[in-house]
Amino acid sequence: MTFAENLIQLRIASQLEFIDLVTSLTDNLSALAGFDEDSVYSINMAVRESVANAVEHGNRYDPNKPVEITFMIGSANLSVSVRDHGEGFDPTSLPDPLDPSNLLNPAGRGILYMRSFMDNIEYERHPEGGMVVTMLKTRLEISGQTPTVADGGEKRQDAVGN
Amino acid sequence: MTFAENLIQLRIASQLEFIDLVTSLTDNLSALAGFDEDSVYSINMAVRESVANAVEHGNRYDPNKPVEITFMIGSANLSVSVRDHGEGFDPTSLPDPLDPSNLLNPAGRGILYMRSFMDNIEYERHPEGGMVVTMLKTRLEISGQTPTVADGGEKRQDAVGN
Amino acid sequence: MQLEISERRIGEVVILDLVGRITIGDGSLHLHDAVGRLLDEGRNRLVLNLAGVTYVDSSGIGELVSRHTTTRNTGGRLKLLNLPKKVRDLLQITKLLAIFETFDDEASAIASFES
Amino acid sequence: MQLEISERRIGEVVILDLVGRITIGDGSLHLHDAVGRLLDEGRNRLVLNLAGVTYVDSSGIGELVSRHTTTRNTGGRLKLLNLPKKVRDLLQITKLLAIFETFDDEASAIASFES
Ligand SMILES: Nc1ncnc2c1ncn2[C@@H]1O[C@H](COP(=O)(O)OP(=O)(O)O)[C@@H](O)[C@H]1O
Ligand SMILES: Nc1ncnc2c1ncn2[C@@H]1O[C@H](COP(=O)(O)OP(=O)(O)O)[C@@H](O)[C@H]1O
Repeated sequence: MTFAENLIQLRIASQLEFIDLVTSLTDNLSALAGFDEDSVYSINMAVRESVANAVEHGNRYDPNKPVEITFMIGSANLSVSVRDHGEGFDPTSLPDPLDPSNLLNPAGRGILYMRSFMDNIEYERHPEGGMVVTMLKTRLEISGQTPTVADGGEKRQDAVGN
Repeated sequence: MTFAENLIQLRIASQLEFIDLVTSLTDNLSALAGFDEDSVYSINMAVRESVANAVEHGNRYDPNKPVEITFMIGSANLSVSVRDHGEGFDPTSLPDPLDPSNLLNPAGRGILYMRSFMDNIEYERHPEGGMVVTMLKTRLEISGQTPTVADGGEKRQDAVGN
Repeated sequence: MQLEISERRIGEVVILDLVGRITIGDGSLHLHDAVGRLLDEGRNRLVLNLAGVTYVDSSGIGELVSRHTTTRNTGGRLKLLNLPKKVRDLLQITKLLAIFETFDDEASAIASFES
Repeated sequence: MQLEISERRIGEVVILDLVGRITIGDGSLHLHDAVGRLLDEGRNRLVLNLAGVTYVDSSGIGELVSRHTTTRNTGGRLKLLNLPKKVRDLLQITKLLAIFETFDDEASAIASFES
């Protein structure tokens, strides 16, 4: 089995109680990847919302369906993808939570928060079923403060640079 | 894909920097599973040693080989298994770290610690290659303090009992 | 407990001091129940003091909105006190700041029910 | 930094105050280097003050053993001061308590080099 040196994958049963485990791991991983406190919070929010959606709307709380979270620590960003095993949905045809007639809806804001807190998010259907959302957060490079772990590209650069 | 409702799996690239991510998740998960502080520490130690072995001796620091950690929250115990993708080894033919002639060895104590801190540990070769160690920690039930998350057996019991 | 809620009554007004996280599952549910119980008792002049709230997700925001609506439907009001910056930002992003009456000091929040 | 090491010299004796974790990777390496540097300078009456050590794994224990041996090989001694319970237990399990000279107060640790 081959794997990428900057990958971390977590797979949980569809239980709300497990979401905090995912976000704690996310916080530790974002810090390790060199993100500042604000970004750690933003990534946490987006991961929480996406995993909650996967459990609630995707897997419909079926505890025998897993949610898979894949983190990829890049030299310039962190990518997080969240996959469920549900029926999928069309993200382009959702009600707009900012439409005045929807403002008082008790739900429907999660994806908007994910978009606001991450630099990019993309939905696609997984070829073997279920939905995958991939979210990207870019790291603002602070000079002299490089992450200890990143993908091969950065490492090779370091090896040359130092 | 089917999954068990009490499962959590983590897969990391073989990097020492990732071990702390595994042990933090382990701590949160042990606490969620209802273990007391001492047991949380014991499980942490055993997980750290087994993952370090998988990275060092199993995958030989090959960052493109993953280590897979599977947690199963049972009604009476927590099971943690750690799998690498190395050549495997024979755990029955290791030098005894307690033998006076080995006392000053700089290494060779990890498995002894794993055995001391867990209630049971078992090694086996994975059919598709690599080594799997499965470790069990039993939860001392404190009356009135049941874990929020456990396997189906316990839940059904609760449903009847309460 | 994710979210601790304690209750103070000042005349007709009930102040709920919230400490912890309002998130999907226990946190949101607890807030839902606490407000529901007060409305059942006919107490509908409510102030949520959010000073001690450390984290809110979309489920928590949804709960604030839905409790705002139910309270209004009884002829009452649910007002927000001491919004932490993160909560204010979440309300801002979803254009909800205009929906809620918010206060930075308790006396003004209480006085606002007089008029 | 996983492990912070600061150095105090009391006569011929060097006390290293360790704060943090001695674990596989950075922690063990840092201890290895700190002792190595002192031995290179010819300073081999060493006391490791472990009061501030919060966590040690088998790699850390291995590092203590190996630095004990290298120090002895130069004719010196490496002694342990203020063992936290968890570290004492780890040494106990692996029958290493008998190998190390351990102390609960600094004055005795220093005085032990006189005899
Ligand atoms: N993983 C998913 N699988 C199926 N449907 C989803 C998924 N994620 C989101 N949705 C749909 O998108 C809608 C909007 O999601 P979101 O903005 O997170 O708000 P909320 O979860 O509060 O409804 C959901 O109500 C649901 O219909
Ligand atoms: N996952 C593994 N794959 C291959 N060999 C292993 C693995 N885990 C342990 N070993 C072997 O068992 C020995 C003892 O392991 P351990 O007691 O943890 O001590 P240490 O790691 O300090 O050598 C190792 O030196 C190694 O030879």
